[in-house]
This record gives sequence, structure tokens and C-alpha cells, in this order.
Amino acid sequence: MTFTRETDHGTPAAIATGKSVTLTIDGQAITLPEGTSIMRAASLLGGSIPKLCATDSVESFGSCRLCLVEVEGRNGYPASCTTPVAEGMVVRTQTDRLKQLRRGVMELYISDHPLDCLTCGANGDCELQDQAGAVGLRDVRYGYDGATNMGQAKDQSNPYFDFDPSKCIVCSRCVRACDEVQGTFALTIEGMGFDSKVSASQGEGFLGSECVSCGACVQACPTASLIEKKVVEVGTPDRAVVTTCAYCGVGCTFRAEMRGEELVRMVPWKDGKANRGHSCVKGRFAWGYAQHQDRILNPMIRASIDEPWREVSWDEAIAHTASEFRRIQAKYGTRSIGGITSSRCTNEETFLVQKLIRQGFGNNNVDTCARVCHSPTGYGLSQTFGTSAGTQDFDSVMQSDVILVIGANPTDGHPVFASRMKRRLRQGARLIVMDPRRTDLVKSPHIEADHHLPLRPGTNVAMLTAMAHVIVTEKLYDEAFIRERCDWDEFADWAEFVSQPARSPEAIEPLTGVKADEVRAAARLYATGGNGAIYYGLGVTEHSQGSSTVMAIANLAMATGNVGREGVGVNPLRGQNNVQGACDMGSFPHEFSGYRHVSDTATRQLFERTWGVSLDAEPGLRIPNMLDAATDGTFKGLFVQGEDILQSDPNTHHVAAGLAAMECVVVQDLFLNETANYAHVFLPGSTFLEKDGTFTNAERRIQRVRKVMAPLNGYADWEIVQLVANAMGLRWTYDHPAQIMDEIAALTPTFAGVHYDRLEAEGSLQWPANDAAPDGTPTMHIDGFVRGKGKFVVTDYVPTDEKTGPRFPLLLTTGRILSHYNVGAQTRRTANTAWHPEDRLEIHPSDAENRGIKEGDWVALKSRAGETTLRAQVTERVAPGVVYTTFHHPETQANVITTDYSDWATNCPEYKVTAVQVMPSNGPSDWQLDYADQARMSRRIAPLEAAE
Amino acid sequence: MEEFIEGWTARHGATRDQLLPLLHAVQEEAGYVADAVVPVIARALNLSRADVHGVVTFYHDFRRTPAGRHVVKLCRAESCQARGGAAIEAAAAQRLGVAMGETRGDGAISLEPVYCLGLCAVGPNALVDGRPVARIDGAALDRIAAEVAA
Amino acid sequence: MSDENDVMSTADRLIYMANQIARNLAAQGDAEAVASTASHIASFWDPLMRARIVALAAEQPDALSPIAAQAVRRISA
Amino acid sequence: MKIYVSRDMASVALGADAVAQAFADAGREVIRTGSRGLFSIEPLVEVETAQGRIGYGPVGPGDVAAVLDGSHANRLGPVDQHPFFAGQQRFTFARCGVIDPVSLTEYAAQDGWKGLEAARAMTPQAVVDAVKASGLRGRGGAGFPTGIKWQTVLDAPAGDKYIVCNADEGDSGTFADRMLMEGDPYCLIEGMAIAAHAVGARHGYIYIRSEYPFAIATMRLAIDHAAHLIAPFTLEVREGAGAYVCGEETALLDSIEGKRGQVRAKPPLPALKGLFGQPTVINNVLSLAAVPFILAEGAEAYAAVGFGRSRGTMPVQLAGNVRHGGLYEIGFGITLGELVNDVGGGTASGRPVRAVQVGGPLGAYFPPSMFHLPFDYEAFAAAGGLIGHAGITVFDDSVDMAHMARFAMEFCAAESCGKCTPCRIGSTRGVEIVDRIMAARPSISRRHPDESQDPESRNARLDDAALDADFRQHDGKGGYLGKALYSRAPSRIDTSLDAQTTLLRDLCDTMKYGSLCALGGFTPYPVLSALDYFPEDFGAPAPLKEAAE
Repeated sequence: MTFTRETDHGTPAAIATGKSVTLTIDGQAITLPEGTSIMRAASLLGGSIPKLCATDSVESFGSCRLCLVEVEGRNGYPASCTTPVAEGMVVRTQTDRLKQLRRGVMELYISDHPLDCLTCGANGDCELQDQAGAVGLRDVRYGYDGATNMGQAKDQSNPYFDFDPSKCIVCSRCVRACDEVQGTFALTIEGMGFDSKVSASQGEGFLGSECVSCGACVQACPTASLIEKKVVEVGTPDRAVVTTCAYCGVGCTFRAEMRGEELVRMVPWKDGKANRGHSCVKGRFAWGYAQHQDRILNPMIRASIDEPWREVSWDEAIAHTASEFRRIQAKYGTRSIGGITSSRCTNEETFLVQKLIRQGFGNNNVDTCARVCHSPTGYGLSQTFGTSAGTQDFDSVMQSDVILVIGANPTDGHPVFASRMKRRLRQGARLIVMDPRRTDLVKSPHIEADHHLPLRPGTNVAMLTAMAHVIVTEKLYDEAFIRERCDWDEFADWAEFVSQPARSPEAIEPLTGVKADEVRAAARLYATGGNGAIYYGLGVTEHSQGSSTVMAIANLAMATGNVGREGVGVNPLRGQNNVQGACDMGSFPHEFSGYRHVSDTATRQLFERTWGVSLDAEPGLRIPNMLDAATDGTFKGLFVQGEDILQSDPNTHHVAAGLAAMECVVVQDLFLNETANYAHVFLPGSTFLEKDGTFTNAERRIQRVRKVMAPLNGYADWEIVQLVANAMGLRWTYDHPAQIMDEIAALTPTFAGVHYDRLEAEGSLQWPANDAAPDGTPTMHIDGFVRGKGKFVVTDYVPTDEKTGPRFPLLLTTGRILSHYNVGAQTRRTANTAWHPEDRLEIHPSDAENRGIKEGDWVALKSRAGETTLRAQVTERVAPGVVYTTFHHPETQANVITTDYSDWATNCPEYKVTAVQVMPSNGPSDWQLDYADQARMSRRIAPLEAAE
Repeated sequence: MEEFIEGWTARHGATRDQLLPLLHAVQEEAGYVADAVVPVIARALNLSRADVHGVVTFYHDFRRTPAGRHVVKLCRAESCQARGGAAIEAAAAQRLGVAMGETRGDGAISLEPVYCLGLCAVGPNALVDGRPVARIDGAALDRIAAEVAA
Repeated sequence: MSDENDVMSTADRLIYMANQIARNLAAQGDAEAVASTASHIASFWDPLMRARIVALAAEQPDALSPIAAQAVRRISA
Repeated sequence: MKIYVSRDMASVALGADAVAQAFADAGREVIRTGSRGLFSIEPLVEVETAQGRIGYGPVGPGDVAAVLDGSHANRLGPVDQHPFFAGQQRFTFARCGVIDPVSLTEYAAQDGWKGLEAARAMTPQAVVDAVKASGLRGRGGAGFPTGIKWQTVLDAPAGDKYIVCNADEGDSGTFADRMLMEGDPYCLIEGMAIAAHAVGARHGYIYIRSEYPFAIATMRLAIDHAAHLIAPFTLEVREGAGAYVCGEETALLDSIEGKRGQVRAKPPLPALKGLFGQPTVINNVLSLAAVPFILAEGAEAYAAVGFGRSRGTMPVQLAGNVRHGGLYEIGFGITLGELVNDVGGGTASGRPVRAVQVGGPLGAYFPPSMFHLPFDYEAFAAAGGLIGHAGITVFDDSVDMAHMARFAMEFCAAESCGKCTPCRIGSTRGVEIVDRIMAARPSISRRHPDESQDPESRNARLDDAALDADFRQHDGKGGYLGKALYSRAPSRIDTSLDAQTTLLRDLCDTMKYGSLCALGGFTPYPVLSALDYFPEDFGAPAPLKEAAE
């Protein structure tokens, strides 16, 4: 792909009303939807009216006055960006008079702009430069001796972009992008008149301001005023490759803009259907880890984990891996090894890893990191609706009237989707937030939840059942929907259960700590406020009742008829880029791709025929069970691709003990992660920039990942898996991931229509995509539930066994923050550390005061599982009795604290509820110091011999 | 100031359209809108700091630093100019010992431009600590200077 | 590592898991809950785990709740 | 024997409070009224007698005895027979200066609420039809038919609708809004209540500039008093914050919403998407205050007066260097010359009138050769000017029109909201260009007013020293408007008078046709009119017609 800029039609598409008008622009007739601007109409005709303040990501503004046109029968020269088309209108966009006016305006612009184009970072990629040429400006008669806004100091505080007010033309595009697109309102125009200037918060540096560094302002800037440092350093790009972000489950599409082999910037792609041209600080800027010096580029092996690593050739590493696995299986049995697939890797890679295990290892000991995040979603939605995925696309939120957010913090975890949601909220949608913490959605500039239900961690089921109680007892349910779409008898049983007085808001108030009135009001709003949409996150799943909570959510949606159309639904916000895909690809020990149980004979036979081996009909081990089995001595070898279970899985001591008990742990990753401290073979992985494949986002959207540069480590991850497989005697011959997808499509009915040529043609597809749904499925369950009738499941509230008491009086809950991603392996290796250099413990002022803890103090955090130390942040974001931390930094190791309690149905760990004590401390615990030593020892590397 | 703002919003509401009234109230109370108060106002009305900063800096009325103990707002608009306003403006600066738009070093007085007080047939006009004064001449300036000195 | 760290033994964990499943399905009524618990274990537990819980049920007759115990009996049949 | 003394801000600025206090101290019952509107007789004291209210003015606090015994030299006789008032057609200002502005009793006694009562007996559509039939056009400047605006809001789907009164009267030379709000606030309240009934609005705002503290206080008090009479309609005053541009209706709406007072692009029209995005009637004070008369006396009575398509009366304001400055309400059609010379009595300085600026800082400067122009929207537009808010600022022959052109640009620069480029950058460049022209022009012969002038004009003297001081203050570094307004010495460009004058005209063209709102768009009017009618002040030959005179 060569470098071409995306077309900018100047103003957004009109809101559809179904009516259209016909007009004439420069003699050409065009018919388009009413409400379209003249500017957009002209652009759609292939013309181009000069513009600077208009860009189609934000509403028209009308300030630059370059886009003036003539309209027959109208006085003056209306701005084409703010003037909508009208029936029969006759517009002229290129008359001599217009040229004269535009030149006059441009002459003014340039009279207050530095004349340093040749040395400017945006030279050749500057709208001001382009438009000055377009209007034919030759002379600035005002001279350059008058007043100017030049010579102001640059703000270089943001690690990724600079702000140079001297080059600013005060078009307000950045301010409007921050307001309209991102919804943070961090920018303003300071002052008035000639002195007007863009200001971050109160005229301070961007870094210290309210700016969240999403990049929307940089994207919107028509000049070099806001420009990526990298562009200044490397130069403007000369080619671009469209690909998919490898951070969260939103799945933003980016143009990777390259100069030669060097990545200059990641630019959100306007045609990306998940992100619609928006981005967050991670995807937009935090890709520097891909070239970080910590990346391991040579394979390494060692006989035991207390030895230094020895760099070896790929051949040796692969052969060693295969022989170790075969040796272990020969000694301890077929089921003594297994593997873990990665939600970070592509569908194709994930598919190959589980294929390696099922076909090559001969067992079903495959699991994936979804185990520890959304496995209850898979179970719960499959039980109730019949499919293990969210029901909507992201666009759907723009049709929602009431949004219920449960246990999710999208402004940090799913920022690009959160911006869409906030936009809808600013348009007037109502909001209910069910979360122990006062997240930004509860109240932040320009948005405020109608109801915040700050429940005690661990009481989701009680709360949702109480909402159901209100809906049923006040007869707010949608009887027609239920009768048509669900089993009425099952509903009746469920209704009888939830109607019991013990499940009323009043009865559960002592458990949840939330006022019954507030619960009743929230339930009424959800049931009666129009299109009700539920979005939920790990605050739902990571509990001992995670699966019950998912089913309770599904029950609410069915009871109120909020399934099966735009604007409603049940939507898990997926944590990782490809967690949906990893689940779809058969990463769980009990099922093949497409969620078909291994005991299903027809399915198994299909795979056996294709793969030419007989397959195990028994479910395999889940991750915690693998670790148990390892401790017990029956499980000896593990292949871990792209996941750091030591840091991310609960009860670090348990994980460490399991890993330490194995004879061969193979880690395939970019970096020597924490798990690698216990590994015997390290296979360097490739980044998403270095390979082809697909990711599937939270809306079931399958999108292409495209190779932008050659893998630094030599191989794409799928190639490495193929090498291992073939070394183990399998005969794989994939030349390209497209062939893997063809195999997936052939073996998986919901993916039957998914092929690379279609993805190329259409950009993306949402599964199911097959003969029944040739264009994919943006909204599920439209005419009926996938399982037939929607199933109401009685969800009893079974409290967790993790209880507070005198030793551990506080409840710890965990989560993540905008600038970092999960275990932080990537984001910690970028300048994102500028925002969040360490994990901190949020504690309520009263709890802090009781313990003599002040802001910034070191505190010891202790549970029955372990102890760590970190610094305190005293805040009312958390309720009294609740503390909160993130788990991005290995120095903190928050999972030393978390316990091995887990969801009853899926063993998803109960990260969100741990009874803890917090006490003042002097610094890192002994364990942390020991661990740091051990990690240092474990990471010693003996380089490859020069001769090799 | 936090308490004042809390009390004010409790009485008048905390919607965005209360921003100008609140800024007037804060300035009335404290004499100016300190940068440090902006975050408090932003929180009170659920706005960003940037929102409030943009508004504070847009309007001539809002001060980010304290004014002098006395404030003389002298009209510079056409009708007063037609009646000798330019000369009075120069004389006022000299007589009061402070340049237009500035506060005197001793903090006694701020001389500020205003564009029309609506007393256009009797100029040149001024507001002296909020009190309207018409037909300003040398004698009037002397009286003002004496008031300020007192 | 601290000796007070509380890590369940594999046997304890299997018993805990079986009881937890049973407890969460109990609201369906005893008969239904036994069937569901048995089916859940059959669907999601690997053969060694199933064999182990059957053995544990015999070794520690009181460790399993009545529903869990019946379910385990059913899968061992 | 009641004594009437104005509480109008202009009267107070001239000492009315001390006068009123003196009468009160003398044991007299003093009624504070609005101003009658002639400021050369303020402070005006009216004494209630059997022959009517006998006026004395100007009066000082030491004049109590002379007034009470009728011997005061400034006895004016019955005030309503004074020629300045006798010639007026006071439809809107009938009560102003006559009654205690916040007395509900006096308002009711003087036909107050008659219009609202009539309106409430009519359907909303009938009210709108009456306003249409009256021919009332927006008095804020643009002259858009008020009834059509109301019709749009009436036709918008029911829901939250607002009535917004634009009382951000920032134009120099205008004070009618202020006088009405201070002198007859219920008239405005009644007009707004009628508007609310007509379009189905429940709440209204009066946005008053902060430079009008008296009007703000009076309106707030009046709203409190009248709340029960206009209910369920509710009203509140919002105080501006010193931004002239907020007189532009969309900037005003943003300001009420708590935003920077930046101009919005239109469409959408405020009538459809106005305050808080809801259908909004936004009218000037005088437009709304004309409505009670129209409803009470009938649309025909209002429309019977006027000229061409400009129907009804216009409260004209005579300001600046004028002998009889004040408010003069009269039917459209009176000529500019009649207003300046006959009503206003020429300049206060006694020197020849050289220029009048009509319509505030964005209005054109006209020489006496244009005094035949009838006061009429269309006639003024055709002559390259605008009526605006009907303020007329008179200048005598000491005025330097290049300086006034410079000031027009300077004012635009000081008050530009900064949104659109022609205004934001152009106004500053305009100042710089005029500076170059003034530096390059041959020195002009200053017209010194001699010292023995009317006492009112003793300050209306522009001597060289004052001018120089003015420029010194403006030279380059800082000044109070900062670097934005004052250029450094130009170099590298053609600074000849011809080149700079051409550039100034080109800049005016860009601003006039390119600006987003009237601030940038109309600033060229005073600049170009000064260039056209007074070229000699810009170093060019005087126009032939003046030479011929």
C-alpha cells in the first residue's frame, strides 16, 4: 500500500431522516440525505472546497471562512460547512470572487504563521500549506512586523506529542475533538480575539492537564501545532498499512504509517467499524515496546530454572522442545503435558496452539487466559441465549436510551468505546452504574450517572436479583416478548423465585449496602426507559458467582425485552484484543472451535477426519487444575504462548509452586516475563506489527492484522507453533495465515463464511458469518435466540467464602487504569509510565485515618494468601471498607494477595473480592525483595556463541 | 472558598448554565477568580478545569488576580470620544498615576477601559468603584484622585 | 515465602469445587440440582479429576454435601 | 406636593441622588422615576402641581428652595409640553420618566398589563398574527420581522421553549434598553410574558450587560414583584461579563449556557435550536417592549406610524457631542438631519457637525451631506449604513476620522470572540494598517475648538498634546490591549499611502464578506465610510462634493 491520505469530507454524515434532496454544485447534480452540508456534498462529488476548521470527525464550526460559496438567490457567501443542502439549491464553489475572498482570509492566516515550512515537521502533511497553495496565495501584504502569536514556548511535556502554539491557527479542531470525540473536555481556547490560544486545562502542560493523551487532538490538528514527536524525529510517512490494535477488546483499526521500515505513527482509521477513527493512549502511542531493548530475539534454553539462560539456534530450541515434551509424555503419560493459548495472539495462532495440543499432544489440556477473565461470560450466555458472546455491535450504543454498566470501568479499560458511550450520554441517554467504586462514569465532566449502586464487592447476584424482584413484582416485564421468545414456564419459575420477599431490595440492603430506594429506581429506569443496554466487565465475571451473575444479567434483559435489536442487549466488554477469538478458536479444554463439546461425536469426527488422528473425547485440565496436577506430580510440561500466568493468575504462590514442579515449561513471549522465571525453554515471540492474521473483538468482529515489518525474532508466532508441531511429527504446511483461516472456516459453522478475501473486501465480518448470515451478524438473536427459546435460569445468591473478619477487615478489589494494560509487559515498556509509574492502593479517607495512613505512604497489603507493599492513594472513589489496586507492575504483584477462590462453574478466579488488612509499612516486603533477586538471577543470559 | 461554592450551588443549582453567575459570585466574594479556585468550580458544576478556564479568560469582567483597592472604569467608546474622551483618558492615567489596564504599584487603584456605560449624551463617563460619574473633566479627576488617596 | 499462605491441597480443592457447584445449583431443587451437578462435572472435569473425586467421596464420606455426594455417585456409576 | 426625581443611571451620574436626598431632607415626598430622556436638563426635578408636573433642570442639591418656590432659573414649565417631548410619539416609552418604575400600582394605572390581558384572551396564533400585522421588526439592528420569528417558535414541536431578551446593549451611543429597564421594567416583563404565551414558553431570561448595574437591580426587583402576574411563566436576569460580542444572539445564548461567548454558525436558527438546543425566541428589549402597546392598542395603531417597510416607532438615541442628547421616540421616516440639528440642536461644542455615526461602533459615519437620509432600515442599508439600535453619535469638526477608523478596528480587536479568522486576525491587522496610514499622511490641520464654548464641551477638545499622549500610550510595547493591537514599525512591505489604503479596503472586503457575525462583518462600515466620506483624513484629496460645498 502506498501512502495516500484518507479523504476528509469536512463534515460528518447527516443523521439519517430518510429524506433526500437534489441540488446542483458547479453544474453537477447530486442527490443526498437532507442535513448534509454543502461542503460534504461537494466532496462526495469529487470536488474540494478549501477548508481548515472543518474535518469530518467533528461537527461543523464555521470559523476559518475559507469554505465560503455562492448560493443562487442568497445574499453573501455562506460557509459551505455550516450550510445544509436544500432542494433545488444552485451552488458555485469556484468563482473569481470566492477565490479573492479565500485569498484574503489566507493572507490573514499567513500573516500570523511562521514561514518555516521547509524545516517544519509537518512539511508535506500540513493542511494550511495545502490550502495556501489551493487558494493561490502569493503575497502577504501585511508584512511580518505586526503583532503575532509566534515565538511562544513549545509544550513538550507529553511523551508522545508536542504542542507548538506558534503554529496554531486557532481552528479549535483539537478542542472540539477532545470534547466531541473523546469526551474529556481537557482543552479549551484561552482568552479571546487575537490572543485566543489553545490551552490544556488551565494553560498548563498537556501531561499535567486533564488530557488523557488519546491523540484525537493530534489527529485533528491541521498544522504542526500538535504533532507526534516521532514524526518530527523520523519524518513524514511514505506508506501505510491498515491493521488492528493489539491492546483491548475494542479492536480499533489503525493505519500503521511507515517511513521505510520504520513505524512513524499509528493513526486511527476512520473506516474502522469498531473505533470510527478514534483511539486511546495505548493503541495510538504505546507501541514502542515492539522495538524495546528488552525484547528477546534469540531462542534460549536451560536445564533448570536456577541456571542462566543459554542462547541457542531456532533449530536447537525447537528440537529441544519437541524432545522434552515427547520424553515427558513417554514417562508420565499422554495427559501429563498441556498448553495455554493467548488472547494476545491471532485467531490463527490460537487455533494452531490448540490444534498442536489436541492433535500433537493427543489430549485436551488446553486452556487460555480467558479462564481468568470472561470464562463465565461464555458459560452464562451460552446457557441462557445459546451463544458465548455479546449481542451487539458498538454502534448499537448510539441507539440506547438507558445504559446499565455493571462491574466495568470503560473509560479506563475500553476507552474508545467509553467515548462513544459518553457521547450517547451527552445526547441524553440515562445511565446506571453498578460498581463498588465511583468510577469516572459515575461522575466526570459533562456526564453523571442517574443512579450509582455502590454495592459491596461480591453481592452482584443479590443486587441483580433484587432488580428482577422490582421488575417482576411491579409488573414492568415485557410479557409479549417473554411469551414469544422464551419459555413461559421457565419465566414463571424464575419470577416466583425472584419475587420472594427475601430477594427484595429492602431485604438485601444489609448485604449490598445500597439503599433499596435507589435499587428500585434503577430497576424501574432500566425496565421502562426505552432501549436498555447492559455493558459489563470483569467486575461481573471475576467472582465465585461470576457465571450466576452473567445469567442474572441475561435474565434481566430477557424479562424486559431488551434483546434482539439495536440499542439493547447484553454486552461483555472484553479485556484483551483477541479474548473473544481465543475462546471462539477452541481454547477451552472441553470444547472445539465454535463452542462444541469434545464429547460431541460428530464434531470430533469432523476434526479427526481433517487432522488425520483420533482425538480425546474427554475434557482436559483448566489452568488451576494443571497447576494442581503439577504440584501433585501428574502434570510435567507446559507450553505457554503469550501469557504471563505468574503475574496475571491468582494466588501467585500457588502458580509458582505449580510451575516449579514441572520438568519443561516453554514460554513463547516478547519479553522474559515473570512466568519465564520458571521456564526451561524461551521462544521469542513476534509483535502484532510483524505478522498477518485476524483478531476478533468484543462485538464478534473479525478484523485483519497485517504485517507491517519483518519479525525481529525471525518468525511470526504461527510459524513457531508450526515448527514445534512439525518437530513433534505433525506435517503442517501452512504458508500463510489465510490457509489457517480456511481450515477454521471449514471446521467451524459460525465461521464458514470467513475468508481473507472477504475480509479484504469488507474490512471486517461479525460472526456468525455463514450461508445463513452471509454478511455477518451485527446484532444477535433478532428473530429468535440461538438456543431456540431464551432460558431463564434461577440464580441463587451464594456468598463467597472469602469473608472479612478481624484479621482481614477490608475488601480488596482490583482493576486496571487507562495508561496501562494488564500485566503491563507492553505499556511498562513505553512512555505510558509517565502517567502511572507504579500501582497504588486506593483507600477511603476514614479507613486511612484509622490506620494512620497518609497519601503516598507505603502500606503493607496482606491477605490470607500473601503480602505485598505499595503506596497509598487516599480517595473517596472507594467506599469505606473497600480498597482497590491495579495489577500492572510486577514489583507490586497484586496477585500475591488474591486467593484461589473462583467461579463455581468456570473457575474464573475471584480477583474482585479478597479480604485484606492494610497497615503502614516502610517499603517493599521481604518477599518482594526475594522475588526481585530471584527474578534477576533467573534472567541471566549467556549470549549465543559468536561462531554460531 | 470551597464552602462558599458549595453553599452557592446548593442555593442556585449546579448546572453548567450557572457558571457565569457563580463566577460573578466568587469574584464578588474574593475579589477575583484565583486559578486555584477553578478546579473547585469545575467540580461543583461537573465541568472540566479547561471549561472553566476558557470561560474565565474569555470575559473581560473576570479577574485572575486581585484588582486595586479602588477601580476606575473609564469609557473609551465613540460617544465619550466625541466629547473629549481621548484627552481625559490620557489625563486620567497621568493624574491617577497608573496606565490604562493596569493596577498601580501600591495596589491602591486599577484603571480599566470600559466600552460604553450607556450614558452616551453626558460623557466622558466612568464607574468609580461602581458609582457612575458623568462629564468627567479635570476637576472630576482630581476628586477621584483624592478619593483614592483617602 | 510465608508459611501462613493458605493454599488448598488438590484433594481439598476438588471437594470444595464439587460442593460449590452443588451449592450454586441447589436452588433448582434437589433432584434437578443433583442431575445438573453431575452433568456439570462430567462436562468440565478431566477424567483424572473425576476419578479423584469419586475416590475422595469414598475416602471422606462427610466431605461432600448431600447434593454433591449424590452427583458424584451418579458420575461414578 | 410630590417631587419626582429620576433614578436613571445617567441622572445619577449627573448627581440626581444628591438632589433627591436634598428634597427628602427638606421633608418632601420624593418619587424616583426613570428618566424622561433629555439629559441636558438632568438632574431634572418635577414638582406636582395643579397645572401638571412642572420641571426644573438641571438642578443641584442646593436648589431645593428655588425649585419649591418656583424661582429657579431653569424652570422648564410643564414637562410634557417641552418641545423635546411634545414632538415624540411615545408608544414604548410612554411611562418612562413618568412613573415609579417598580410600582405595580402605577404601572397598572398607566395601562400596564392591558396587552398581556388581551393576549391571554387570544390564541397563541392570534397573538403571533397581531405582532406580524403590526409590522414590528427586530429593534436590535437586523430588522427581522418579529412575528415571523415567533411563528417559527410557535410551530416548533411543544417542549421546552425559551424567551430570551437581549439586553446586552453594548453599542456606544445607545441607551434605550437601559432606560427602559430602569424606567419601565414591567413593560419588558409584560412583553416577554406575551411572547411566552404566544409561543408556549415557560421560562425566560433577560441577559443584561454587567456595565448596567442599575438595570440589573431594577429588573430583578421588578421580576420579584411581578412574578405572580406572569406565572406560570418565570423569568430571571443573567448578568453579562463584559463581552460586547455577547450582544450577538448566538453568543448570548452560549453565554447563558455557561460557555465562552462565541458566535455559533447559523443555521440552525435559534428559533429552532436556541437556548439549550431548544426553540427560542430571542428579541431585543425594544422589540419585546413594543409588544404590550401592539396588543393593548391593536396592531393597526402601531402600524399606522412609520415609513415604508419600517413600521411603528423607533426610540432614537442622540449621543456624543450633541447639545440636546437623549432619547427621542418617533415614527420611522424622520431624516437624519432633523434628528441631529432640529431635535438635537447641533453639537454641544457649538462647532459644526462633521460626522455622525449611526448604529453604534459597527455603524457608518455620515457627513452632513447625507442628512437627507430618512430613518428607515432600507434607506440606510442602501446608503451603506445601518440603523442598528438607532443610536446617533455626533462629532464636531475636531474629529480625526482616521483615528476613528483606527478605533473601529481597535474595538473589534478588543471585543472579537476570536472564532472566525477575518475578525480575529483582520481587526488587529486593520489597526496596524491605519497606524501606517496615519504615520504616512501629511500632517492634517487640526481644528481647535476655541475655549469659549458651551461649558458642556469644555472637555471636547482634542489638542496635539492629548493626541500625542494617546499615541505614546499605544506605541508598541504593551499598553493595555497588549501586543495584539499595536504593530512594530513596518518594514519590507509597501507602506505607501496608496498601498496601505488599498490593503485596508481589501481587508474590509475580507472582513465584511468573510466574517461569521456582525462584529467582524460590520466593522468595515465605519472604516469604509470614514475612508469614503473623509478621505482627506487619510492623506487623500477631499471628495469633490465637499469641495463644492
